[in-house]
Amino acid sequence: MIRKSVALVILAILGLLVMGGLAELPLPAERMSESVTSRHILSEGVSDTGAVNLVTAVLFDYRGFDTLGEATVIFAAAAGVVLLFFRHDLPTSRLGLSSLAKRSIMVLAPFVFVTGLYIVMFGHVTPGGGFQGGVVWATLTILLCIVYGTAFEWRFINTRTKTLLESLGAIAFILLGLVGIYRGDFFLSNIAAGFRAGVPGELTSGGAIPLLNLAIGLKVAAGLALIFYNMVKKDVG
Amino acid sequence: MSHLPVMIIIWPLIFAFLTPLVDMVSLRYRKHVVITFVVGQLVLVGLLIFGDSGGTTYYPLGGWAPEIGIVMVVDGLSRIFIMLIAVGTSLAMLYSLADIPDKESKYYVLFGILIAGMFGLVLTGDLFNLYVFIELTSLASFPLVAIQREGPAVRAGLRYMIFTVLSSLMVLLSIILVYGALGTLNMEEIGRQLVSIPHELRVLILALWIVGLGLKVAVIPLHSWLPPAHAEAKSPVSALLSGVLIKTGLYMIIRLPLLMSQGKDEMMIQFILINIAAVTIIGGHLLALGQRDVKRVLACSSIAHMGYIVLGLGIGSLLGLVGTLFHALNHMAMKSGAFFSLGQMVKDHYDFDSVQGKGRGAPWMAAVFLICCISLIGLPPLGGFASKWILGMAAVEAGQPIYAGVIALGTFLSGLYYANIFRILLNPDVSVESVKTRWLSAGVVGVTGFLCVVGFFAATWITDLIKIVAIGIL
Amino acid sequence: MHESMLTGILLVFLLVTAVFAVATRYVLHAVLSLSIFGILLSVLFVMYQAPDVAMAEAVVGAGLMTALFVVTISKTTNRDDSA
Amino acid sequence: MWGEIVDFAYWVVVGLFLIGFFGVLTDTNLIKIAIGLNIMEASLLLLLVRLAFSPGDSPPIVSEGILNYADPVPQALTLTAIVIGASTTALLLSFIIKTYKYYGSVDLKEIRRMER
Repeated sequence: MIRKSVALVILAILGLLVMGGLAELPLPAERMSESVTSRHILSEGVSDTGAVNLVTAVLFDYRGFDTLGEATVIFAAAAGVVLLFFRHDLPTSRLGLSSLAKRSIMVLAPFVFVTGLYIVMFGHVTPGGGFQGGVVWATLTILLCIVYGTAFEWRFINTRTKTLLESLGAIAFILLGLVGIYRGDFFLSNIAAGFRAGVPGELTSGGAIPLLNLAIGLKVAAGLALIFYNMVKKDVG
Repeated sequence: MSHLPVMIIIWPLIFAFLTPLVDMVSLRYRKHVVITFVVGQLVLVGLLIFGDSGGTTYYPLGGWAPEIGIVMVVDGLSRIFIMLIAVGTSLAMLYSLADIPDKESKYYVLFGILIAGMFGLVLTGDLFNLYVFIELTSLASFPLVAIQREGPAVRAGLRYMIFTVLSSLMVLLSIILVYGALGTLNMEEIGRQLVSIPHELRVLILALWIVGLGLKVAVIPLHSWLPPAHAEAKSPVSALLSGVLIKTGLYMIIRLPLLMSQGKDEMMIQFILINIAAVTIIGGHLLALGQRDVKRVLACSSIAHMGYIVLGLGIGSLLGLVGTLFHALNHMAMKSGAFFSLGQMVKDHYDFDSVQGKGRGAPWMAAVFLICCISLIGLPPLGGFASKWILGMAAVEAGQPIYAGVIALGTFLSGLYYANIFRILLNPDVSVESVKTRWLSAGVVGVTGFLCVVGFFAATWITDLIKIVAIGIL
Repeated sequence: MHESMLTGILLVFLLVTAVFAVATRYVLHAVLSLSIFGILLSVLFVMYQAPDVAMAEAVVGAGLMTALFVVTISKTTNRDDSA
Repeated sequence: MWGEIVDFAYWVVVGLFLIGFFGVLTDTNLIKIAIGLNIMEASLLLLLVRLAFSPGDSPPIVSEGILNYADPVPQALTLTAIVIGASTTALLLSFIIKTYKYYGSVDLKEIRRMER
């Protein structure tokens, strides 16, 4: 009870402060007309990067370094989960669900996979991108894990493969960034480093952005699948 | 244009990403890979710090202008912290080779990510990028705490994690508010425009920063996560967390509020900082006095030392800032050294009953431990004395001699518990067998002992260097 | 008021699910409530013209996070089963 | 003093932040604490997305004939924040599973009793 009242007092003070602060925020429209960043990206974004989806342009070009950091965060989380569940490396179940479920998931799986691929590859044209598509792929392996039992996953897409994919995705991202330095520009330079901008709105537009998306997609999918698999697997340690 | 600033961050990332691949081939290459990495890192950092004239350089990522993309900034302050991080992490990494089994490949992955995160944190000139790196460092450090995978270690890691996530959320909120108010994320631009933010919003932003970062550097009301986390980890990780990681929070405290605030706000912040620091010094030492476990004592003393470091900031003068930075460097050397040498003397249990007489089993390690502890207490002729002396002088010079008294009291208190530890470690009534030390870890321990001594005899030279930097900050 | 009626209603429901998730004594109910919370949030992101974010929140908040939470609950209740 | 808060969404952001925080501060069940942290995180996402939007905007995907777009920068930041939040939660939950393994409970009160 004391704990609750103390918490309420803290929250009341914090709430008053935050509300007072939020009341003084400028309206979005005012800020955007003043913000150099947003104005530049809205007016020049397409010609700068060749990507129609400006959010993707920001994520993979203007602020590509953030995305590298974010990919590394997933990498760290996956590594951390693996480290915590070290030595517990046995499949949980071999049975899975009924054969009807197994058959229907086999029909469904290619579609889910292609959907993921679409979300990844068209990230610079339509909503979506490497991260969202990667999560869809990860969900696919989770579904397989549930329907077929973890033994199936253990045998076919084992931890080794996932670790390999994850590392390769991350390294591909860094290599794509280093191309910029190699071409005499800066780390993670896109169009300036000689990638072709293409016709905005087409799949081949956006210079390195689709490639970066693919790298991130692989990394995210493998990383999240690793996390899930390690969390469900049996504890023998 | 030199690509060094970004290469320093990329290098440990490449190490982290390649380690799993190398381990798939064979675990035998661990030592070669790690040593290559450490040497490469030291070369890169050396080139960055001593390679140019020492002014401020910018590295625009992707070639975008600073206000549009992300920019890396190398200035005096980041150079000092890069040096601190590079030395501290290299030592801990080499020490790990002997202490951590080869099959723990994820340990090295996380270690590499942690290094990259800390470098990124002190180099970036973009506020949101800073947040990403804060999360990167914290996320990589949680599992490292729990590497022993035993109940108390996991629980310490969990507690550390909950507190740190809360602090990151507060920092993130304040970053969002800054963007909401100014529409920019470039830190220099923010420093220039912060005055134009309406008063209440600015107070909120600064309050969230200080509370969030206070949680990170563990000043006293917000410290309770630190002792278990730093004590339950293995020696190299304890050294890394106590010696290096909490200093990154200090970096942010120096970098942001002092730059961002002017006039009345600044006075207020300094008043708050200096008093929190005084409470932290006394409280940290009292906490340490109450512990019955050597590693916990060292962890609690880290709280007190963060107090000394923040005290210098709170004084707000040039000399205070010099003392702060100097003490941060010294504390890295002496606290890492204490954890390293303790780890060589005692292998697993660190409570007072188990460590009886263990110092006599490894006399050389005990000697270095003694040096580090004397430095931590702050007695001449060692580094800790030099920096505490400067902090005391700064307090007197600023007309607040009471805080010099606090420092003296802290020194007295820490003398008490370190004397007690030594009485126990060198207890002649218990028979112990001698402990063998591998040459690599012995070398690492030796280097830290050497750094503690250098801290005193090269004090004037070092402080002169720091002074040049500090003038640039104020 | 800048909000349309629908946005307002969604926001209110968001609050309700959050309160329920924190207040309920049953962890599984809390997790399901959090999953609904995620879906509502992603619909709100669509209303606020952020389709990319909405997609990410839908797959993460409603999908992945729910899965992880459910795994955690199942791993932390029937001990004999998992060992 | 809060008369100027024109937007209901801001109130909801503050509300969610406080609800989550309350859960974190008072609950003893570790999973509930994780849920509280998740709600706090989500409130910040909502704030970021709300900051990017003013009425009449279109999604920031450029096509002809549209003049007003929502601000793409905060939306990109939100995406990054979602990823980071998801990773953090995953790691937190693994820690909780591990804690359960050693203490046989996810309730802080019981864990504390065990430690003694």
